[in-house]
Amino acid sequence: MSKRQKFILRRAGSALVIAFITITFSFVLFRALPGDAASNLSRVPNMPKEAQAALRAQFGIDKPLTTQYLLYLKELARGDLGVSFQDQQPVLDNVLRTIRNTVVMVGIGTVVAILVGTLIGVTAAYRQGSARDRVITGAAMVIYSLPVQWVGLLLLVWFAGWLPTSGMSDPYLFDAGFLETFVDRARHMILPATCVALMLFGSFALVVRSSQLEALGDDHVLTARAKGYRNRRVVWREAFRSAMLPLVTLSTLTLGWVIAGTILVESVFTWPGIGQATVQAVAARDYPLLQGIFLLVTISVVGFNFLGDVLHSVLDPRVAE
Amino acid sequence: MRLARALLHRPTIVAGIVIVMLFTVVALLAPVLEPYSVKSASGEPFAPPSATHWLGTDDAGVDMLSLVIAGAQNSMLVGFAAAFVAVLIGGTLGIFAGYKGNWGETTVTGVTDFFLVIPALPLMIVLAALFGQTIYHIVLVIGLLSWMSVTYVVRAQVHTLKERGFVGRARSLGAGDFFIVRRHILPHVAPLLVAQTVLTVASAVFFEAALAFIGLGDPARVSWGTIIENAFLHSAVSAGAWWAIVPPGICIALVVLGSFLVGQGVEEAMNPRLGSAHVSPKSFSLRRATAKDEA
Amino acid sequence: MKSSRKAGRRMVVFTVLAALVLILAATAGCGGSSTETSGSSDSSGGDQPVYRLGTVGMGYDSLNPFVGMYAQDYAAWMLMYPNLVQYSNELQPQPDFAESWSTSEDGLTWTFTLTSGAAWTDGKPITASDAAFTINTVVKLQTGAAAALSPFVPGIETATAVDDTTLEVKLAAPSAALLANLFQLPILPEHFWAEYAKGDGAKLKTVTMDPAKETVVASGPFTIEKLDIKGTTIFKRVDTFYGPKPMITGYGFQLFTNADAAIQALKAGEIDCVYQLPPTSSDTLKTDANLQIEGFGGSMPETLLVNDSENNKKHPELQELGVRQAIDLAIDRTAMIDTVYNGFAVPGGSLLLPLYVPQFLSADVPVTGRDVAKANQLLDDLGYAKGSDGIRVADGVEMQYTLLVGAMNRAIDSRIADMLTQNLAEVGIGVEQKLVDNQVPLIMTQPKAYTDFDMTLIMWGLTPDPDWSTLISTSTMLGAYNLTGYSNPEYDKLWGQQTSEMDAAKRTAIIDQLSAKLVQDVVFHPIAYTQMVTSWNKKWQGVPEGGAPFGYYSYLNKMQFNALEVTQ
Amino acid sequence: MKTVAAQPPEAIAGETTHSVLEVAGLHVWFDAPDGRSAHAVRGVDLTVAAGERVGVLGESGCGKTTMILAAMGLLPSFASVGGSVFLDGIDVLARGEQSARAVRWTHAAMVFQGAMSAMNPVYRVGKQIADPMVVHGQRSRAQARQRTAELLELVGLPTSTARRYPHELSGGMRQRAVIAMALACEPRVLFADEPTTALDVVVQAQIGDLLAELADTLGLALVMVTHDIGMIAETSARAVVMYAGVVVEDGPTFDVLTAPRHPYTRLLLEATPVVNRNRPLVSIPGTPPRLDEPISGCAFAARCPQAFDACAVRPRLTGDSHVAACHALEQERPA
Repeated sequence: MSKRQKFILRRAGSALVIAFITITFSFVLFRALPGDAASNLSRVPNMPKEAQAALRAQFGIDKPLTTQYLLYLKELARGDLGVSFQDQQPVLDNVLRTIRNTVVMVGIGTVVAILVGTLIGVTAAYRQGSARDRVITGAAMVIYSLPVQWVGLLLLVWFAGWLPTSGMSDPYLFDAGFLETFVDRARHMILPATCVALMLFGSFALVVRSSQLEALGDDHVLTARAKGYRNRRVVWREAFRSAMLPLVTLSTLTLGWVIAGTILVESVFTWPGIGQATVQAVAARDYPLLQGIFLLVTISVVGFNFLGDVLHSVLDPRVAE
Repeated sequence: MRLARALLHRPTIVAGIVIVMLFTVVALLAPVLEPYSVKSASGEPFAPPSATHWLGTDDAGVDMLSLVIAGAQNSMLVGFAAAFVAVLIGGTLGIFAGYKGNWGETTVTGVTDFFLVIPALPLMIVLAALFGQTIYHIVLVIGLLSWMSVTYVVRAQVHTLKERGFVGRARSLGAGDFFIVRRHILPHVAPLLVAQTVLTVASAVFFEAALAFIGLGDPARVSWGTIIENAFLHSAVSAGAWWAIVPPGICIALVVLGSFLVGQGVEEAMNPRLGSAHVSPKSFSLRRATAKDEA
Repeated sequence: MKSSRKAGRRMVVFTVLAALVLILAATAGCGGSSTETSGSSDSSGGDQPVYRLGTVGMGYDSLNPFVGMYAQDYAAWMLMYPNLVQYSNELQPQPDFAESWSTSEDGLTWTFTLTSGAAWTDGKPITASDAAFTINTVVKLQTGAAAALSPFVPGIETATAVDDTTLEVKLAAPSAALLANLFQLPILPEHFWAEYAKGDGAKLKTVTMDPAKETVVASGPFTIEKLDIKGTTIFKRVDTFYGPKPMITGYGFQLFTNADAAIQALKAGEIDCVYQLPPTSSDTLKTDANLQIEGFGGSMPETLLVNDSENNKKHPELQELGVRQAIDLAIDRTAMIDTVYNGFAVPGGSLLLPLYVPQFLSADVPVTGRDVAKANQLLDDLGYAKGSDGIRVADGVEMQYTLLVGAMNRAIDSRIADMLTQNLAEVGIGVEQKLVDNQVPLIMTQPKAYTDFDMTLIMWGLTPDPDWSTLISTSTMLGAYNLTGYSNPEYDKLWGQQTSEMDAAKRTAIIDQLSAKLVQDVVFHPIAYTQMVTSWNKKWQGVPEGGAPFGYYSYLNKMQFNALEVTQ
Repeated sequence: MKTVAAQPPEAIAGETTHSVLEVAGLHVWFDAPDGRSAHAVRGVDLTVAAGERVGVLGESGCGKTTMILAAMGLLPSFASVGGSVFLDGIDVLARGEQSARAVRWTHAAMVFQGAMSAMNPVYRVGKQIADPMVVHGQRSRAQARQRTAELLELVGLPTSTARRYPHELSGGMRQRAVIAMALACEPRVLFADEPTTALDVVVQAQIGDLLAELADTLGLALVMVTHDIGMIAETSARAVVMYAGVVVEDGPTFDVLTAPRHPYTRLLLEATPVVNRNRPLVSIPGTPPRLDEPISGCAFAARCPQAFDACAVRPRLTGDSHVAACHALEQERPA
């Protein structure tokens, strides 16, 4: 087994441990929430006592905590996250349906943010201290500082009428061809994805700038210059190639924050994703759904961190040491 | 202390501190500064800015300037209190981990890593919904989930302090752990803790606004977050009442920007390697040596 | 040098585009083609386009009748399933699936004659056995899987299909409100639901009502074409519907999470109508020449509830009538309606709607005028003197109360709460607001009945018959919808009388008494009958009152969309 | 891809000995953002013939590294350069970065201080050696790969090294790889900047030997900058001593080390521990002058035990094959 494989295995092991802790943490957290689950579950105020008892039995709330915990683990292992209080459909279905919508929008926003942030960060670092650098860095800092919900609202005002301001697609677009559907989807995507991109771009630009600055000071960059490489090659292939490592880490580490920010973006643009589902689950005290979202989001962050580790080990041969 | 003095020489840090201090002063003097009550209407709903209402009024005719000032009070309170909680936890754990090393460090790093993984805002939402929405709970919830970076930064600093030999020397003179931490570690970590506090203030203000936006703010208090949320709920933007939404957003942005400037400055100060790039668009320049140069 | 730079940029642009195309293609593929039919395919001369509705804040929770609890769900079922009867906008029962009905002498047996020749969307006939199946299933499972529908079958023992068009319903006791209860019960197709209803009926709740996953069997005038509860759910017209057909070929129902997005969509012409708008947005909407804005209804009383139950150990003084009267006198209803509702509300006098006059009530209850001096006098007379902080002390207890504000309607409620706090401060009563989610006022009364709150604000959605509106103050509803803890044997007795009184005039007299009791004992502190602020594109004519399938008016009958047409 | 060579200066063209490096009147200033300027190299003349091995000696900060960086145009943007550098006949400084790039790696290569960081940690060794050949259009990728293997063998590394990452190599191996990298484009001049720091003594000697050997077999001019007198003794035929940005002594290594003519060189040698000589170390009193302030006269005068009035004027290099810049020497000379 190579060092890298060992490294990846070790990381996978620790990711699994963290995932397990998260699962347990979420059990404790949601069993500690106030309000007897049965009174929520019934959602009918004049529910007879025996019916409540039946519900408790059905959801296992009448059993001792350890039994509940084991049951919870068993069901989790089967991919059963319980049933949403609101629509009585499996939580997993609910979460997967909404997370798919989120991933598309956030994915595009993040990719744009990373690309633009990288381009701008590298440019700023290359021209460190110049007027262009100051403008770029200043703008990145200001954008980074703006509350995302506020930015979203301003976008909504400015672009209302030009671009759709809510939803994922025009639901009334019947019998549309692929191109028409595609254009419609893209138009709906622009504002929320831009909002996500704006939210992330600042921190990406600043991190790239600072890690690129550090990389530009590395000795091997001087070597590259001595080799007679053009500056473009030195900047991108030599300096940025090592400066992108923190970027990879940041991209995966801030994922938790991305989802957090998504909650706000989705609220502004009525995007039917995981963020909106979270807000509605909070409002309706839909604990099973909330737990499902929390679990899946956390586990996906763990997964992305692991992915980050793997990527890191691929990009930086030293990591495995 | 030398570090503190070095930090104060950087214009970005000074600018950041000035911004944050300005809002802190506004927050402290809020009751004096508010021109009108924030509990009752003092004008027409959504009245535009005028001589009587400098920033106009909100949907209920409450003076916006008063709201923003009152908002400063609670937003900054949440910011500082949560930052205090976070720095207290993070600082303690960081010093402990850096000073103790070994199992202490492993444990702290493990716990910190775990908390870093958990997405903060979703957990904050769950906890805020669980605890109930008073300002104290919001402070706790934000503080309890914002200490991780402090731990890492402080731990690293304590490590370098240890390497510089203070600790060994002090110990060889028979000093106890508590004494060493208090006399040798804390003073050197203090400027860092201050910088981290300022940074955490910003993220706490940010998080408060996010929670408020989702409807998890303290309903009995005005904060910048609840002002924005309120503007949303009452469709201030469609009503064309930009004054009901722009000021709190700018306040949040300024505080975040201010503390970010501080953070950025501290990073630059602690990382002097930045600024010696081996490649730049401009090449060296040519100059003719003068007789004086040859002298 | 230049060309390589350009190439680099082109690479970046290309990568972004490629990513966009890939991801979009993936989503377009999975969503775009699943809707096979469209409203326009069966277009005939008079067909009108799909009516696109938007709402703010509260949408569907589920369109499965055994799961959904939100008012919007009921409105959708009214347009999807047969009901025995429906109500006119004047609150008169009218035939729907039942063409006529009669009652036996003892009032215990009701016989309905049903429409013949009606068919479900899958072609199967709609018969009395479908109705009997639905009623019997709900009766059988009313404490279990069918609990959500149980309020619509109170007192029913059994239903029998005598033949295809004759349904017999047997009651335990005579009920004047039977039609008012039954009118909300959707009649479900037996051939679809029977297998789910087996045993304890737990499977009933697993039906998704998503045409992409399973057949949706309905009667019309509309049925679900595309289900997206968090986004836009689209209904298409059912051309085999047994009743009068609407002109629109369908309608869509879109949930917006904030009003601004909804308003922008309306202005941009992405939707035709938005309801549940914040009243403050009306001023700007009025300036848009294409839009009409109106407040509809006045059927949802915003009410302050005071926990005057004896279980409220902390504040026994709330049981004093004088205290409740003082609170009522202190409320500045006019100011609230002016600022909070921007005029889209009328002051409220009782929980019983002015609309019940003259059908069920002989006169409306007058609104309590504001009289701070009198309120202070009442409290002074009780000997509750103000303490040093300006808050009165009642028998050693500070009159400092916790006011629960529901999160769901907090845009309005928190404003009302602010003003209440001001109003009550003037009579020496302190109020501290506590934000809770909507269910909490209900939940809190359950395990620790009437112990944990002093006041709450609630917006009621009331039924077309006062039976329910008066029921909620009876002792049988203690621990349930009786949120104030009001308990009065005399009232309970009167309620029993009205519910079994089949003579309309006599019943009116009893309801008058019930109404008087509620006012006299200050059980509720109604603040305002709120209107639904609705705005729509002027090209549409015949917009129903309320503009939308929601709330009080909209689920009265199946005809609400029938007059809708585009005129420009 | 060789650019058209600039017209070589007549002085050189006329001469019989072919010099590959011609530094004349080189000045380097580092301009700080606050307007101050450090004068790091203050008028250096240095001519190196093809195949010649020159060791440049001096304390850190004396400008020796700056001088060789300037020779390849590798100075940062805040540097200003005066004078001229001709490399293989090409005017390096004439058109800034552009002309400098024309000589880099193809005419002159450099072995940097700190083998640890001189290579990019994320690329395989082979790629780092081969890339310049491809970039400069000298070889196809396949040819470059072939040549890489040869180069690795040349510096005494197994050809499999090409597939390793820098961090997988020991310090000595890494420095060999760096040398192989420097030889990739067959330069005429090889600059080596403290090539053996951070290596252990045995490896230091090996690397020094390797460099000397390669210079001889390949006919390379080797300019090695170091503060290690032993290294100079072993590798260089000629020694140049720098102090405060000027050359103070220049001559055959044996002569310079055994019979130093400049007081600074003498003190430097006394301050250096030499293995086979057993005598007390003497440190040079005082500190080198600040470079951001003008220096008039002899820069070493302030520390020089032999300083006298004439030292207020800047001394010139005097002598025949072994030159030094000291007024004391001029006095010694018979008039």
